[in-house]
Amino acid sequence: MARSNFLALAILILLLGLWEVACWIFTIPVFILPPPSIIMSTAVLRAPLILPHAMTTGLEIICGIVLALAVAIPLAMGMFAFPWLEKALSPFLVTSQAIPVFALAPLLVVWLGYGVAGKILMAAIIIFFPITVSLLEGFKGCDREFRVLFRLMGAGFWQTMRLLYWPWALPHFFAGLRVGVTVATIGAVIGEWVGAQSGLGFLMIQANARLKVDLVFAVILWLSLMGLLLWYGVGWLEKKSIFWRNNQQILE
Amino acid sequence: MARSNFLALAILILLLGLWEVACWIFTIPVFILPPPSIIMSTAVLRAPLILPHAMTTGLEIICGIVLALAVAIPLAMGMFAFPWLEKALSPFLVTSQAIPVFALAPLLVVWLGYGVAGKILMAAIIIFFPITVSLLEGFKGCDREFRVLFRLMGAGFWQTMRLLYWPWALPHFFAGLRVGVTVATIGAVIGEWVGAQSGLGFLMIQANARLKVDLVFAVILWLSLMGLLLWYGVGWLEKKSIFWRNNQQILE
Amino acid sequence: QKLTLMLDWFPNIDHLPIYVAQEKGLFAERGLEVEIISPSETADGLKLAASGNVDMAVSYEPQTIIAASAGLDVKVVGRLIEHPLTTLLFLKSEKIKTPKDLEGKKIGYTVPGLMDVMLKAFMSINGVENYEAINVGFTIVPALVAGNVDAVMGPFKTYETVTMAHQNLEADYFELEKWGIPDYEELIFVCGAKTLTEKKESIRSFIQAVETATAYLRKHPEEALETYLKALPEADAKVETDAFHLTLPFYAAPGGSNAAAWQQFADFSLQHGLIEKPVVTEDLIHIW
Amino acid sequence: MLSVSGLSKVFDQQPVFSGFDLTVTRNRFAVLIGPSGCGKSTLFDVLTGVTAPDEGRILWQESEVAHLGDLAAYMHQKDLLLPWFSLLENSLLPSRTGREDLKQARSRAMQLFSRLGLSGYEKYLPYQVSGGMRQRCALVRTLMFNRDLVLLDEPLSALDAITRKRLQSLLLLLQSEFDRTLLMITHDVDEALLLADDLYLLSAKPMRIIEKIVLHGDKPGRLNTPQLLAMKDMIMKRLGEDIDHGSF
Amino acid sequence: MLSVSGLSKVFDQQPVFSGFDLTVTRNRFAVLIGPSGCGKSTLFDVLTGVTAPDEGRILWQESEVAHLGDLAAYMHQKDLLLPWFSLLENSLLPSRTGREDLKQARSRAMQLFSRLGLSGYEKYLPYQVSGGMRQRCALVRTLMFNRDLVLLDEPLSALDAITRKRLQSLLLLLQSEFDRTLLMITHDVDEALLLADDLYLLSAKPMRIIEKIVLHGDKPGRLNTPQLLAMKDMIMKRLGEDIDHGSF
Ligand SMILES: Nc1ncnc2c1ncn2[C@@H]1O[C@H](COP(=O)(O)OP(=O)(O)OP(=O)(O)O)[C@@H](O)[C@H]1O
Ligand SMILES: Nc1ncnc2c1ncn2[C@@H]1O[C@H](COP(=O)(O)OP(=O)(O)OP(=O)(O)O)[C@@H](O)[C@H]1O
Ligand SMILES: O=C([O-])O
Ligand SMILES: [Mg+2]
Ligand SMILES: [Mg+2]
Repeated sequence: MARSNFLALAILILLLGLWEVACWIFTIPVFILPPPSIIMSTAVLRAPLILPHAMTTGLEIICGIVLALAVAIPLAMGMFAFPWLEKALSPFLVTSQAIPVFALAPLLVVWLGYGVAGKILMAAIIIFFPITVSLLEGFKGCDREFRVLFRLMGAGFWQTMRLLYWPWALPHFFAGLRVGVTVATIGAVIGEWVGAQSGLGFLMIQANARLKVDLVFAVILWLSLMGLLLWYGVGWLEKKSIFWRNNQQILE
Repeated sequence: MARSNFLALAILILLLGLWEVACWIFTIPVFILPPPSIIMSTAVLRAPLILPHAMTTGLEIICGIVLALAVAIPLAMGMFAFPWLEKALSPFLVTSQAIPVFALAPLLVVWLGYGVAGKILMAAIIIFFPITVSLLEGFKGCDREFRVLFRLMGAGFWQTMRLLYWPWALPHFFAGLRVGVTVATIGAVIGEWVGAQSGLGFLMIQANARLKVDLVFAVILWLSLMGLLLWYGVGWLEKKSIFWRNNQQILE
Repeated sequence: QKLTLMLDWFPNIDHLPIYVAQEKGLFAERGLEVEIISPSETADGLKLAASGNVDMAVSYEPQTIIAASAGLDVKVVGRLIEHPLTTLLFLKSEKIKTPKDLEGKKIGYTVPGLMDVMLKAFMSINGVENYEAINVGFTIVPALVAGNVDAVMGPFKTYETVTMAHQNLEADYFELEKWGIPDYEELIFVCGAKTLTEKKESIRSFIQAVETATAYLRKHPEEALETYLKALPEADAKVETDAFHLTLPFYAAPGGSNAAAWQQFADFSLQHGLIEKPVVTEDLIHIW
Repeated sequence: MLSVSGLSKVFDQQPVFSGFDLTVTRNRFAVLIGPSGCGKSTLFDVLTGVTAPDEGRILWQESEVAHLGDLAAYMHQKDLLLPWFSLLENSLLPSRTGREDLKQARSRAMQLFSRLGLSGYEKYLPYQVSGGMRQRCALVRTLMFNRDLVLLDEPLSALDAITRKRLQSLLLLLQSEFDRTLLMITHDVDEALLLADDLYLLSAKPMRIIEKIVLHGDKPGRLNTPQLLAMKDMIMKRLGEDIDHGSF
Repeated sequence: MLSVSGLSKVFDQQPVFSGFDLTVTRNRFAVLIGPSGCGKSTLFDVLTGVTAPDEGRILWQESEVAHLGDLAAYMHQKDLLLPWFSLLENSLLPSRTGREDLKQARSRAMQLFSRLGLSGYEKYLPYQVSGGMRQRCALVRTLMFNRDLVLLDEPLSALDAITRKRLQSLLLLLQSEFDRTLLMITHDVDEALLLADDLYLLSAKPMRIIEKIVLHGDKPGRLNTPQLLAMKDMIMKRLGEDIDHGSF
């Protein structure tokens, strides 16, 4: 643990060092790739400017996740309850992934206006697929013997869902959620490119048009940190939720 | 099986019908949402225009997949062999997912020129993450007893990799690949924003800016079909590769 | 000699002289082999030209001034469209006759960082105080039709008007230069300072070829258009034809940019916050 | 109490069993013994309604039922405790799903906990206690079902010799003290001989009853008597013969 | 031939065993019997080098070794056949990893296939044959290791009574005909009594040897003799006593 944290830090410093040195040696222009020192100082110094935009994007992502969950959970349950429904819907789900969402962005703007709704939908579209698929896999992975038991206990579908399938699928669910939240930032950012008044995507385009490339990269840094935060946040939530896996020591 | 195919078809027809009718009833302008009839006729009639672009994009996707595999496979093996490496690298892998790739476009042009290389890299960046993660999960899922066996057979790391871990992880690998190829189209399309001369992404942006929304949707239709083709192609490959799961009937 | 040219956006009718020069062999007869590339983003051309990764780029005067102010070492070497095409565009209606009528309305703009500043300048010059500015990206027409905004800053009077007409929508607009914004050159050619010294002759030949093509298209507009449509099969012939006739008067006449006019726009930019550091346009413009 | 007749089930064109008949009499311990993969668990699936039979009828106290859905209790070789519930919550599951009065059920469960030596462990999660304690908790849950018939699918085969022996006595307690009827699957001949009143020898797939043996004698102690040892050899031989027709 | 001394292993601050000593003598069948979770598999992990011991030494023919990495063969209750290889390929794995002459190994494997009644199934994939055939193939592979010592971790506990009985005879064949030394884990007392020369009773965690019993008599047949039956009762009692200190 300590060793790997140390290594991660070492790799990080090495990469940043190489990048910094490369910028100076090859005199890579700042407007193509600013050195990390400049990016970081911009990210810190311009925090008062960036923070409100980050809050907008953060809000969009959180709402996107909630919306995605609101769709993914009933969908996965439905497809689990009716295998023919799964077979019937899976081509549509796959197709929904192959559609480049940014192409729908202008449409969403027309339907939902320039508020946060369109961005939330964008993030949700990107997240819901991995969640649905992994939740369904989780449900399906439940051992047959447990199903027999619940059958004989006379448990109904909803009861079995709540007491058995859902906790059973939790580890899968979190795996899907973890993948989902990482790319959710991209969904929100694409949404913001299409039309927005605030948000990190908006700030990024604005900075780019003004050729303030250091600010563009500072925003990317913030976005990456938000992605990491979400990743580890979900990991933390997973650990708390699946409490029965925490300490596997056995009382003998 | 027949029932679910029938249902999928029914749902498809119903959705398309609703869409078509809605377009006429609400007189939705074609440049906002063209009815499916127009999209399909455009997709067919303009095939001579679309096809060369589709071939470019298809080539980029295929090469992107190959590149992603070339990175993901050694990476997953390395992280499997050295768990501290996994812990050390995972923050970087996660970050790589949260970065909006478009910001890197000028950088890619500087490094790789404006040929297909940049687009391939874009597609690869998007695909390699799910493949790496699921391959690693596959390796780690190998039962302890098999490891003891290989240990006692005096098998080295590479031999164990080849004879045990790799075939063991194949189902996971294909699951990751299937997720990867679906989003690869998005990767290539985003890549085509990087100074492209051709490709479906290029065609789509042009058509969009020219308010030829029917062509935009026709291109999306082509992209979706390519995504579906890849999805089912990988499924087919999976079935062929994991031949020992094909027919589970047992000789008694 | 090979030259790479990055456009400001996807190929469109504004670039017709370049395509005519390419297809009619005007580059080739000067010993040039020109590769034309689309960018992912309008600022890409300036960055890549300044760093020498493309030889030349098509850009806008306002964005070039921003780049110069940001310290990018670029030179303006020629002109493509010599007056603004950018407008504040809206659906034709009795209600909007003068900019004053935009009081209290929702106004969209296309490029944050550029068009939002232009909008602000336009409104303050014309004494409009209350309005809401919204970034609509390039979803201009749908935003207008759906009523999300009442007008949009950024569309071209030669292009969006035509696409709208083809959708049976009648557009009206305010031309910026007629409402207090200094005249500027919509599309120009830039290259990196280093590229200019290294490839001076080729770049001069390129500019000459484009000027020759412009002269040709004035004489033979129909043939020029046909040449362009052949080079870009994905273009919609009917729309492009109408757009071409509207754009025809704006293709740049031979001769370089006017440093004094540029300086006027640069000063305007500084005054309205488009740039933060002053720009001396004499150093920016290369006179052949 | 329970009888099935003419039961058939086909998987992939191969019949697992066809025309299968079986009768279980009230308050007796019926044991099914047969080779691996012969179709024992499939029979239970059909009985419990997890899968539908292709043919045949299930009779419960003279009247036909679709399956034993809420008529029988179930115990398996895996303890099937839900890891996210405490031992007590696990034991109360049948009462929850059966919408019984939980307060009353809880006090009954507590009594069983103390009866089976689990007092003080009610709040523990399954991973915190030993395998033997888990199986005892599963037994409590089986009793909490409050059903006359108990289906047991190799309930003890994962346990070590000692724990197994103790739980065998508890199974007998189910029958004698709690007045249950039991239908158990096993492939351990010793266990079958020790516990059964009615012992059914099953053939390899397609499964049918080769022989029904009725056993007598004092249960915990009878195993090492010469009669039982002789019977064991006979059963091994009979089962072996049948398997020899297959490919072993 | 093999002896370990002072072996310790700690998991999560709890010792699985500490100061554990054991000696296995050439060409004898040593059996370890103990309750579930006492640390038997962990001992094998340490012996095979899957995990490093915290303390202690492993001696192989008088000289210290880090582990038995390439000195012993291994057989498990799961057949551990790789599903992507045919039976023959599976049996040839030790020869492949040991870089032996494959041609020669193949002819040896074919002989063993026919010796164990697997002729004609060489090209079948594991899923295409029965569980008994798979375990026999695993046995062929164990013999193909060409190693004097064979470690067996509950090799038969998943099989039904008949198959189990047949494979028990094959294990004895390993010892008598193929001249192997065997160290087997089981928790089935009958099996231990049937097969062992040296029988070690183990305590619950932390694991130690409660008693070593040396057994005599004709192996396949001795089980039902009064001495053995008495011994079985004694063993059950001894193991039971020990477990009673824990929470059963
Ligand atoms: N869902 C299924 N699809 C196809 N075949 C199946 C299915 N379930 C079981 N079978 C087959 O039916 C047969 C009987 O299986 P079953 O699990 O009932 O055996 P069993 O007697 O319980 O074996 P064991 O003693 O190993 O538990 C097996 O040959 C198995 O291959
Ligand atoms: N990797 C591990 N981390 C922590 N504890 C472990 C680990 N592996 C095993 N243990 C603990 O060590 C003890 C011994 O486990 P082991 O698998 O050796 O038992 P066993 O005697 O083989 O049991 P069984 O008869 O059930 O196979 C158990 O209590 C187990 O909880
Ligand atoms: O560039 C525009 O056409 O708005
Ligand atoms: Mg079974
Ligand atoms: Mg073990």
